[in-house]
Amino acid sequence: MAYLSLTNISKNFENVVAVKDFNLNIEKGQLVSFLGPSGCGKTTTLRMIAGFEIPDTGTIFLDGVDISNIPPNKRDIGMVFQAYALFPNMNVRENIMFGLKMQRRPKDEMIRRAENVLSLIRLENTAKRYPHQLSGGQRQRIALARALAIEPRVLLLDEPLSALDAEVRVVLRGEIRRIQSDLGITTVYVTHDQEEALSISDVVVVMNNGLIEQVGSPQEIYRKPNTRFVATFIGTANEFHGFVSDSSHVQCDEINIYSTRVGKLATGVKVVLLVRPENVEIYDQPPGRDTQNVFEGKIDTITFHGAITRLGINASGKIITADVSISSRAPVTHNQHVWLSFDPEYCQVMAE
Amino acid sequence: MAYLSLTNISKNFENVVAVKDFNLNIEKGQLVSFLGPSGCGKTTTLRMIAGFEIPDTGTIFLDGVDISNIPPNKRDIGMVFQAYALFPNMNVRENIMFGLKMQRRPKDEMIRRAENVLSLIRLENTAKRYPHQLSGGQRQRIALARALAIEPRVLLLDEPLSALDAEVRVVLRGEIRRIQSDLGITTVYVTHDQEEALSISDVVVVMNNGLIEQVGSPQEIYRKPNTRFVATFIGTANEFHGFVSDSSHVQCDEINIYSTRVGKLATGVKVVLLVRPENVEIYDQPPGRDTQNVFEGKIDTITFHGAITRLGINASGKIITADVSISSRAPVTHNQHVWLSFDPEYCQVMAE
Amino acid sequence: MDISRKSKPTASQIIFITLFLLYMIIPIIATYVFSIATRWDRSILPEGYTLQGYRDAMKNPYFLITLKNSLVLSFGSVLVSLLLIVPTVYWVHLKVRLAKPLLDILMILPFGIPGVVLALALVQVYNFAPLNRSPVLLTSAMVVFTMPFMYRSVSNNLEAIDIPTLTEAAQSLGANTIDILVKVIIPNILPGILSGSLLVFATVFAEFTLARLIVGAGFKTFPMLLVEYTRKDGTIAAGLSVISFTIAWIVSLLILWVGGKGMKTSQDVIKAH
Amino acid sequence: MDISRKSKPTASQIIFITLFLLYMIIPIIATYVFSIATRWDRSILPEGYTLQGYRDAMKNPYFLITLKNSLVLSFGSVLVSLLLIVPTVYWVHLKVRLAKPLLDILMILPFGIPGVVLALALVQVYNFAPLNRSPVLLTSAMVVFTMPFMYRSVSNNLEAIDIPTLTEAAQSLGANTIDILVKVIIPNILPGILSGSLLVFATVFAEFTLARLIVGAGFKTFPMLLVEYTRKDGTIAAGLSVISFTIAWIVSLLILWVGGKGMKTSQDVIKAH
Repeated sequence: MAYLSLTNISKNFENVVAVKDFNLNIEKGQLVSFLGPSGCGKTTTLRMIAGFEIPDTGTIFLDGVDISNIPPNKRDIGMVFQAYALFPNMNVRENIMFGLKMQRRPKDEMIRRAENVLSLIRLENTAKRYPHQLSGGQRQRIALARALAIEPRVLLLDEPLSALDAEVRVVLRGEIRRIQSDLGITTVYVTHDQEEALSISDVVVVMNNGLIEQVGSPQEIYRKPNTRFVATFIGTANEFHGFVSDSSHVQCDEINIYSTRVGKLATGVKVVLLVRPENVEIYDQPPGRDTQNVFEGKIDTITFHGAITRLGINASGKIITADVSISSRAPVTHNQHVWLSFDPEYCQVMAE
Repeated sequence: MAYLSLTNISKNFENVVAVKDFNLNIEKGQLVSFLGPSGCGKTTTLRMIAGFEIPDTGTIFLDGVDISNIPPNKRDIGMVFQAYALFPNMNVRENIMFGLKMQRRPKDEMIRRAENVLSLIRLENTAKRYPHQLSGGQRQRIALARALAIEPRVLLLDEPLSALDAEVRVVLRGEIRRIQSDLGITTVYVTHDQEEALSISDVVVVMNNGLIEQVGSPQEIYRKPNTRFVATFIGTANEFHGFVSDSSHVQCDEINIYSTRVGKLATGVKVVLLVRPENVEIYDQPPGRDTQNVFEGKIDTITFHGAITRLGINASGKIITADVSISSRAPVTHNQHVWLSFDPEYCQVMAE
Repeated sequence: MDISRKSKPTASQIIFITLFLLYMIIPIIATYVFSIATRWDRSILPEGYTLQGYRDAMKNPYFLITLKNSLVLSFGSVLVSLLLIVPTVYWVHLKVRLAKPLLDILMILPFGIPGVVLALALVQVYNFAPLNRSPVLLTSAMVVFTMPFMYRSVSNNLEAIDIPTLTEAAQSLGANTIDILVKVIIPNILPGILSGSLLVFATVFAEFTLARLIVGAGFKTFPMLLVEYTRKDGTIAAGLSVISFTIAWIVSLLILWVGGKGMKTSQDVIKAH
Repeated sequence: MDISRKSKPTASQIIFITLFLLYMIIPIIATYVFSIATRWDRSILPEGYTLQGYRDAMKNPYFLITLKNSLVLSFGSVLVSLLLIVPTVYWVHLKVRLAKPLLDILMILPFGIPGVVLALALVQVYNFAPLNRSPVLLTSAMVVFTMPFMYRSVSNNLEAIDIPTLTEAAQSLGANTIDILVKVIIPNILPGILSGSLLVFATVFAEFTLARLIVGAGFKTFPMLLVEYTRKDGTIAAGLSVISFTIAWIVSLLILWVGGKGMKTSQDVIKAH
């Protein structure tokens, strides 16, 4: 059995469905992200694991024991909140020692442990400071240290980086991942930021409207989205609407696109075909005959993003987005006539 | 002469240098970004163009006329603020018509113009709403429309997207660029977000400590940074510290790196050599003999970012960051033995 | 042991709150009832109802005089307070932000000045004509006494509105100083000005100690008349109370209404931060 | 025409502010001086200084009695106010957020109740033993009268601290309800509790109207003694004023100090939003 297991969890708030029939197994030491737009139920699920909400139906097992009816202060679960939730009346060391004090640990052990977690987050010199004297990033690290100090069985993080600046966010997510890996602590991470979820997780759980849309590794989620919601919520995608014309082709308006991902969809089914910008190849000459899915177009917009340049290509009225990397030698110019192709393997097809 | 020209501008606040000897020419219709960390002087410079601050020295010419001593309400310059600065007591239409009312334009012209700018920002249906009824993104669009309604000679934007969510930010910066291009309005855009500056600008002015570090197109700034500050503030870079060993080589610790960018730096000069992660090539077999700057290493960390995967490679103790794109077929695994190379053309060298 | 956000209030808490509300409201309701009761000392409910108390109250020649005096005093205090406080606060907010903490401290002091002490000090210091024991002196005292209310209202409103940025936005759109003041600043701090004015009005209208100690019988106010009647006729006093309370009540409702409007328009700027 | 942030204040504005400060402060200083002046009606400065006024004041047997009465009344009101308001506000904040606007409205009402009316209503309604004209009744009146101060202080403090999240954070760290209250909630709303208590204390200590109308001579308070002396001996009255004012002043300073501390610790949570 998995270390943390949620079975058939449902939760309504005054007749509004927050979470519906949620099933998930989390292995020991994994970092699992709940990813979705606000209101998708990810935070409610996390709060049920923490014990702040009671599921209407279903059971939560931790290490083989049903914890559904254990109050939050007996669950041995560490939690990090978006708003830091440091105790303003205590200094950093007192904040970190709070959980240990509740467990009535011996004084010297508390002090040693506080020093350990402070060095883990590299903030040894802040022990005597008060929360209001720290930056947002520092506060969130202290909150992490405080949660880790009690050596919880599971660490829960509820949008821990949302209140921080972009730069701090990137640095801190790297640190969270490093510490989590080093300690091997089972972690559930809630976020609405797909980049964050992809870069930090072992497993991503994409949620929408209280339901799980897909569970998988970041690579699976990104490369093989099961649903249109997953495909468009994560990353960017060109969308083509049409219908299945045979077991490996989709007819979209005038054009017929070859895809190896039609799967078991029946001929005639209305579908949407998705191609990510980085899977659109650009040529300044017509490509060879063995290249599939070749279309002509004219460069409409050029946006420089550093390592990549994003092109908007007008192909018979439809704007197709393509990303070209800095190493592609051919310079592009506005209104340039170009050819583009989609690799059939990267043309995701899903029923509308 | 350029359309907007700043010559020898300096400004101190109580003995603190805010801007020092700032010289810049902006052509008509260009979008120029001032990019730098907070406190670099970018906003002060913008405020001097607007007339909210008076330069201690130097002159500002607009369309050939010295505007340094013209009060802000006579400069004919549109301004968009980070905090929106919509008038809370007026509805959207009244906000937009405020500037036209100040110019005592005929009523029907005001109404027509308000409708025009509202359709420009695609918010025709909000005319009667009050600012507090709109989302942040909508408010900032209204602020843009209000600034554009008076057909200013120059449009100034002071971190217009900082208060908005990541998603809205990306959409709105595209719209700002589209509207700016369509109207051909000379624009100065202040931001601390390098991605924003790169993606939106004709010209980027990188500032630090009140001084201009570099002026150039986004591509120039990104690919050929003049200073170490520019190279590290914009994008990510691997840094190697060493000294020039001959006209095309830099000796860094044990390794000797071939670079075509040593330029006129004398042999023996202490330098830093910078290579961006996307310019580090990865091989699972030793590459051919004609490949330059080849090193061996072991994959230490793998972070998935969607279109690219970021690798941390341990090359004899030093962690080198490399980005591999999704289309590179070879899957990578933890602790894998790999070879990496830097293209000599992308090895930036600058004196320390 | 659960203090989660969703749990229902317990019965004891409901009882507690109910008693608490009754404790506050019963005397007020009783005053209303008493003012129209014929006799109410022998039974739980009054024996009959009449408006005689009100008729008698209004017959007193002092009724209109004291009402007028109190209104003049209240409006006068509001006016002086506005002229003193609004420009000062606006100026501090726009130009000398550093002076704001100092002003915050100064403006809490009137809370610490006992009305009795203030009245005595003023009577002693300004005991020369034409100030001595004059309505002017009383007005000054009232202004000082109610200053914190006006200051807080205006200052909080200015705080909520980002005045410097709005000023610059208006300037960039071609507005001159007068346009900015009339079309941007004043409309946006109007809720603060109004709610401050109403608080000052209500407080001054109800104030008894200062009026009695500073001017005494020379300039009788409505609360003074009311106190006089408490010794003479309970029903008439109750009637006067009802009138006084109704005026105060209307003013309070206006404060809430204006405050609510102010809140709404300020949200725009508050959310932006 | 320039209203930019950096321009210097003009001379007229400086004069304006200075006059304004003098107007507020002179009477207070004068009271201090008057309390130790031998004679001060024939010259600009007093002719000599003496502490005789204080000695005389303290000789009055009522001095200690009224001081004690006022202190008992003030502490009593603070205690009742705390017991009534703090649990209610905490409960509303944590569990029934929807009731908060209602409570906000209820809590502005005492501003709209004239002291005179309240006193009259209470005397009329609770005119049976043991309540009638008792210190208990006076305390109730004081509590109602000063309720907005306590409510605002505690409520603002609770508003600034994210109580539900702090509660959850403490729970996740293994704390039970008592630990949470004692170690997390109370320490963090202490500034609000203290500043509310001090405001109530200062107001009750200085209140004259309610005390005089509700209990009268039966339970003489310090302000009543003060008013009595204004008719008899100006210097002694000034001495009592100084004592009263000094107590109020100390309380005010405490309010500011406590308020400042509260601000600082609340910043943490405020900045997080």
